[in-house]
Amino acid sequence: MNAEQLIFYFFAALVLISALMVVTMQNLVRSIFLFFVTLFSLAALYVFALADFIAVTQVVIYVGGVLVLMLFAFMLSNKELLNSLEPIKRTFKLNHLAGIFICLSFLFILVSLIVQIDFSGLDWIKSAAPILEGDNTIHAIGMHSMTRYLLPFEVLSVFLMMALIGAAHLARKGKKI
Amino acid sequence: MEGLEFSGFVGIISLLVILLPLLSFLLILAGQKGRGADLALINISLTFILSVYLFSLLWNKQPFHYQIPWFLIGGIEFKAGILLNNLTVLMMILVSGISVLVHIYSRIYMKGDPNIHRYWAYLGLFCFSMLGLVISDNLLLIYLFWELVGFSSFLLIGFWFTRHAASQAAQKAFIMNRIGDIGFLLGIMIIFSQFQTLDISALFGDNGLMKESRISEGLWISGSRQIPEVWLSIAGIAFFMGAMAKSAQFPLHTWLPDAMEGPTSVSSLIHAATMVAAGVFLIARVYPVFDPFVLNIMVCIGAFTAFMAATIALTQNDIKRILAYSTISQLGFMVMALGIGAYSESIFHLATHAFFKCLLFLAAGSVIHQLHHYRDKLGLDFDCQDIRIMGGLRKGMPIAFIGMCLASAALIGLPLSSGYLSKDAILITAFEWAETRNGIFKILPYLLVLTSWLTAFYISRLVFKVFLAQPKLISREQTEQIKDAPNQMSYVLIILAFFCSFIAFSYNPASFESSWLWNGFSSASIQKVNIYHWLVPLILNIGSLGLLFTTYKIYVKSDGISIPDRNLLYRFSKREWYLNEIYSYLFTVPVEKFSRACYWFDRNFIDALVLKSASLVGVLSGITYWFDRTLVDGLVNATGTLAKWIGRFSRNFQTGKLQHYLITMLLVVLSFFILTYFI
Amino acid sequence: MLSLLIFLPLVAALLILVLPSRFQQQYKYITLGVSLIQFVLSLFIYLKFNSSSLAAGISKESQYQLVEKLPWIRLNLGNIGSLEIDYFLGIDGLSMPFLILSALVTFVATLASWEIKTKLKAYFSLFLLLNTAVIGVFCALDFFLFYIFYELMLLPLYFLIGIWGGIRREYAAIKFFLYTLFGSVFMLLVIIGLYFSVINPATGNHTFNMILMMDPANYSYGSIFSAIADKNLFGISARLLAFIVLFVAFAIKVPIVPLHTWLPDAHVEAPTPVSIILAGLLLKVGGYGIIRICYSIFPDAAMQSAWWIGLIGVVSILYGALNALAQTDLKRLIAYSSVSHMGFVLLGIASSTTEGVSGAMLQMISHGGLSAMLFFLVGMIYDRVHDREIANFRGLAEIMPQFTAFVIIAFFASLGLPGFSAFMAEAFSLIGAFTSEQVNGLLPRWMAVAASIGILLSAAYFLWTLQRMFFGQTRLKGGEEWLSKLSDVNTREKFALIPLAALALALGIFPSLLFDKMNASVLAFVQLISG
Amino acid sequence: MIPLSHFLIISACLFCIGLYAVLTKKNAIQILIGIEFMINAAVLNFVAFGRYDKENGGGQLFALFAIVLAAAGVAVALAIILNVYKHFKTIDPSKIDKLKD
Repeated sequence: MNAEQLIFYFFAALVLISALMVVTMQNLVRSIFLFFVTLFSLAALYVFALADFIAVTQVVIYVGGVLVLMLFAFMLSNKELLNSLEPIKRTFKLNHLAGIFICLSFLFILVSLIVQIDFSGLDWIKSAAPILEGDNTIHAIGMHSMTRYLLPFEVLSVFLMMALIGAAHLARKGKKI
Repeated sequence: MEGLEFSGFVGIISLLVILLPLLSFLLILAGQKGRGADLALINISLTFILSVYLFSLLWNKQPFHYQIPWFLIGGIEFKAGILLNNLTVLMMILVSGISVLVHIYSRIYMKGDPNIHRYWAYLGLFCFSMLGLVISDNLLLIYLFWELVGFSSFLLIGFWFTRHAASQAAQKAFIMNRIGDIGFLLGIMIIFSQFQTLDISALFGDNGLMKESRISEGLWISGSRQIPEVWLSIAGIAFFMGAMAKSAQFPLHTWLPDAMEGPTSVSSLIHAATMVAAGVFLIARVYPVFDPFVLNIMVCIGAFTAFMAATIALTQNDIKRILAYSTISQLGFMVMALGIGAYSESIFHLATHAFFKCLLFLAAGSVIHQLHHYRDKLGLDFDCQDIRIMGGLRKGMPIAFIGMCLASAALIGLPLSSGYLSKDAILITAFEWAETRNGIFKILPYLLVLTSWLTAFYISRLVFKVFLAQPKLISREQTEQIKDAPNQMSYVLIILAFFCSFIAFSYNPASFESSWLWNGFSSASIQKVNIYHWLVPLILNIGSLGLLFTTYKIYVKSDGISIPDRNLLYRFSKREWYLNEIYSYLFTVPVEKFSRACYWFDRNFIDALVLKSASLVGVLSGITYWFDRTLVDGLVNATGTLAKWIGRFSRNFQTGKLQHYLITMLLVVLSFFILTYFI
Repeated sequence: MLSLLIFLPLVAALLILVLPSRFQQQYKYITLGVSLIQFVLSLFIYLKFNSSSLAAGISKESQYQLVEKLPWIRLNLGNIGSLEIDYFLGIDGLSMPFLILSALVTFVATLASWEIKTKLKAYFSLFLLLNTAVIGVFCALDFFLFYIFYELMLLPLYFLIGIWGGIRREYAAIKFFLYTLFGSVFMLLVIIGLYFSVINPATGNHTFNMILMMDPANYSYGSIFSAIADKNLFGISARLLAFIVLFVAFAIKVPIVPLHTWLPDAHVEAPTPVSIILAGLLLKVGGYGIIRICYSIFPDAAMQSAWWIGLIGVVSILYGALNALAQTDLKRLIAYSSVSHMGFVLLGIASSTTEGVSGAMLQMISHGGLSAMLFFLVGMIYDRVHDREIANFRGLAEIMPQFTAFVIIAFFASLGLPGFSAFMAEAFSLIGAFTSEQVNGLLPRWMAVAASIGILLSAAYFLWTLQRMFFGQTRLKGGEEWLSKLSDVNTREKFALIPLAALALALGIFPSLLFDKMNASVLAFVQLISG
Repeated sequence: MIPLSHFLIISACLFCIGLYAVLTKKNAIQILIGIEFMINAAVLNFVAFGRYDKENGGGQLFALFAIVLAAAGVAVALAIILNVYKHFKTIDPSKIDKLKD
């Protein structure tokens, strides 16, 4: 096992553990902060998949956008919301059982499928030339987004604006919907 | 034609004889309360006169028989009728005569009783039923009157019904008699099933069915009917049982002493002179039915009863109880006489006994009556019937004393008395009869002799203690204040005293064979043994006189009871052989307990069984209902319920909770996956 | 005539229902009037009754008297033939005495109804309905009609006990109802079986006619109850089984030991008039049914089971008497004495001799009158102080002398004092039972001997009661209060008691009053069953 | 070089964790976080498969799009949650069951 693999599995483990902690944590604030860790480590995993730009974007959008949005939106405007969430009983309800059951079965199904399928034997993967470590992916992304994927790009930008306007509208105080 | 008229005439008279007392009974009950005494006396006197007339017409003549149809049952016609023969007319005159005397006596004796009209009415009923019993020609009719006699005796014993002892005694008397009646009824059943008739003259007449019937090969055959021979004996025993109860023979005698709870006049009429003689009368009437076996039983029971009653009488202190046991004893003589076949002697004794025992009772009654008055006058408190407190009454009550002495003489059988004739006749015949027997029967006459001596003892004890001995509780001066009863009562005593002498029955004081009464009945054919005819009376009288003298010594001269007190024999006699206790222990209590047990059984077993089965049905129906509700009805409901359940189940999915919807959705996806990839 | 007798009370009942409640004090007079008319009518029937042997009745339809026969239900049932139910009434020597008894007992019961104070309209209409049913039972000659009347009796009785009864009335009413229904349900099965077995020779249809059922020739060959075919059912002869079923149905009414336990409860809980009717008439329906139906239709089976019936009779006599001896409640005592006395009826019938059957008939009539009288007397005490415990009374003779006189008459008459009807009846039942072995060999002699012990026991319990309640010093549980309430017999009560006492006395002294009228029928009956 | 299947397994695990949060959490924000996990799992897959699509660059580009969409979604979702809280005074989805009849 070389260093690359070692680091990969370390981050992978970090992702899974922190994610598990996020979902099992009762304290919302702590789980939100642990959420950072997960997102960071995921970004690290993207790097291992040779997607540097995606990793950076991940950090920028999630850490800089989503998380800040979450924290600030609630911490600043709705303190009582967080307080009311404190006393949640640690009960193991049927709901949890069903959830766990479903999750585990999905995990089982997915993992067994992944194990069964020989990805490297797939035709398109076999024939494709993979991205190599020295390739400039950012350049390629830029080229592709302006040419080949222009329409999705534009749709996305419009959608993004609609979402922002909608969110702002919804979050307005005082008026009823 | 003349015969017809004659029979109609006699029939009407005899009907009148029995109906007149009934008339007085009905009239008094219907409201003639004030004139009860007169009515009763007039009626009974008329009855007596008519009886005397009938007696004069029919004594030693052809028996008179008159019948009318009574009812028809199946092919058999029952007839009611009148049968008058020597026995009947004698009994008639005896009953009505003594009744007249007792009626007269009772006018004074019962004076002042608030319910006196009932007394007269009951006496009327008694006379009616007794006379009816005497003249009936039919066993069913006899039975009818037989029980009516018991019924009127019940009423009279219980006359003072507010006294517990009296009502108890009445009940006892009736039930004891009922036991006998069952026997009588059984006898009737047997006779009827054998002969299909209950007519006495047809059954027991000279050429009656009884004589015609024969016994062969263990069967008793009459005409087309036959029955095992043993039933003949049973019939005899059954009839004898009836007689035993009425005539107070052992073991059915215990009611008679208790019956003394009734008024003394009643005791004298019913329980001494007439009713108790009905048993003897019945035996005499159905005499042909008894086979030798039953006759032997009769002899034994008669002799034993005579002896037993005499021993009990020795120690009693109640004046009436002594007389009651004396009666039982004398009845024992009569029954025994019938048993040995001394039919005429027995009837003879019945007649003489009726008079002298009546006299004894009435004299005792007047003593009690006078003592009662004396007690009430002075406000003292003592038992008027206890001979221990009496004494020295001779001075004040000479008539009662003389009457009592005469009657006692007759009872003992001293010469010149009527008892001498009849009782010695029985004893002589008994000895003659024993000649032809052996074993236990040999000693029976001696037992009777012993009994006679005992009789002498106890009756003289009574007389001496009451009239001659030193007064115990009251001083001699006071005793002399107790005078004889009022004249009416005394006259009665005098008349009766006359009948205690031999004159009324025979011109020859020494020989019973010269008595008109004895000759009136066909004599049994017993080998005559002359030696007994003088030896037996001699021995008897010597013994009796000796005893009289001893008693006089003991009770008058030595002024005290010198016989050993409270030894076993004494107590045995005093407590009347413990028979009441034995009966209570053997019959009354077990029957009562058994009846309780039966009732318990009825409640807790039969009824419970019914209830249990009812509740079982209840449980069953419950099960069925459950089955019906859950299964049959359930099937119908099940479809509905299923739909409902499905609805309710699927409604659960629409909880409105997003996560539930999601879970459901994912479950579906999951199952899709599983179906696709793993199955 | 008979219809008039039967439906007169029904009309009166309708009248009472129609009359407004304003007149409710008059209802009892209406009822009384009806029962008087009935009594007069029945007396008329009695006097006109033909007692010659040509009018004996029993198994010959032409010999019945006052016959009314109308086709009632005629239904063509296709293959099965046509349904033939007649409205068929008639009387013979065995049913005529019951008509008089019914009228008399109803009369007395009406007089006893004076003490009923609540729901008069319902009471009297049910009472009259009951009367109709009882008389109907005694007159009906069509089995279907008989059954209708028989069941019709139950209904009013159930309500009369259940509504106007004592403390445990519902229990008693239901017990009575179930007991009787139990019997009659099985009876219905036998009726249907008989219907399909018997053919009316005149029309060729199946029929419910009882008289035709008595003739073995009318049974179609191969039918279930045919005497010739003698079919088996559950391993025993079908006829015997049917006999037993019918016998049990009627014996419950009689009642016999061990089917008697409804009787004490029903009698004790029922109001006085209903007790009178129960004891006076209902029990007689049982005895009448046994004679008219069980014995007449199944004589062969009756002969087979005579020994058992006799035994049941003897057991009833002794067992009832012993139970009566143990009672502390006066009414219960009398109820058990009824069991004992009705045992003689059974014994007499079982003997199948003229004496026995006559005795049984006389016993039924006599007991009808006497038990009515006894219950009336108990009712009098109960109405005055609402207590019946024997131990609570003592020395009644002193405060109620006339009442005591009536009690003495009733008690002594019941215990079989000669001169009263019960004696004749019991004596002849016993004589019949005793003779039986010689005449037809049905009953052993010991039965008669054992039964006669019952007479002794009856004397014991009646006298004991008399001694405990009426003699001795007066001592009452209720003290002064009772003393003032316990008034002597009044005129109304005398009117009720005197006829009953007179009946007992008259039949006791002149049994020919009854025997003459029924002798021919009894002879015919005995000939039928032994022949 | 890390094999593709390892990425996929990690992504599957992450997806399931996210799913678990969505299914069981009683807090809308945590559910939102769960959704983010699932989106991230998808993004990871895009990225992992994107290695073999050098020519078109579809994997990376759509990962980018997805991230942006997720961010927009979060903004809208948060606004909705706020409103829900205002309306129901709770953000527990199991208590908001107005969808039930």
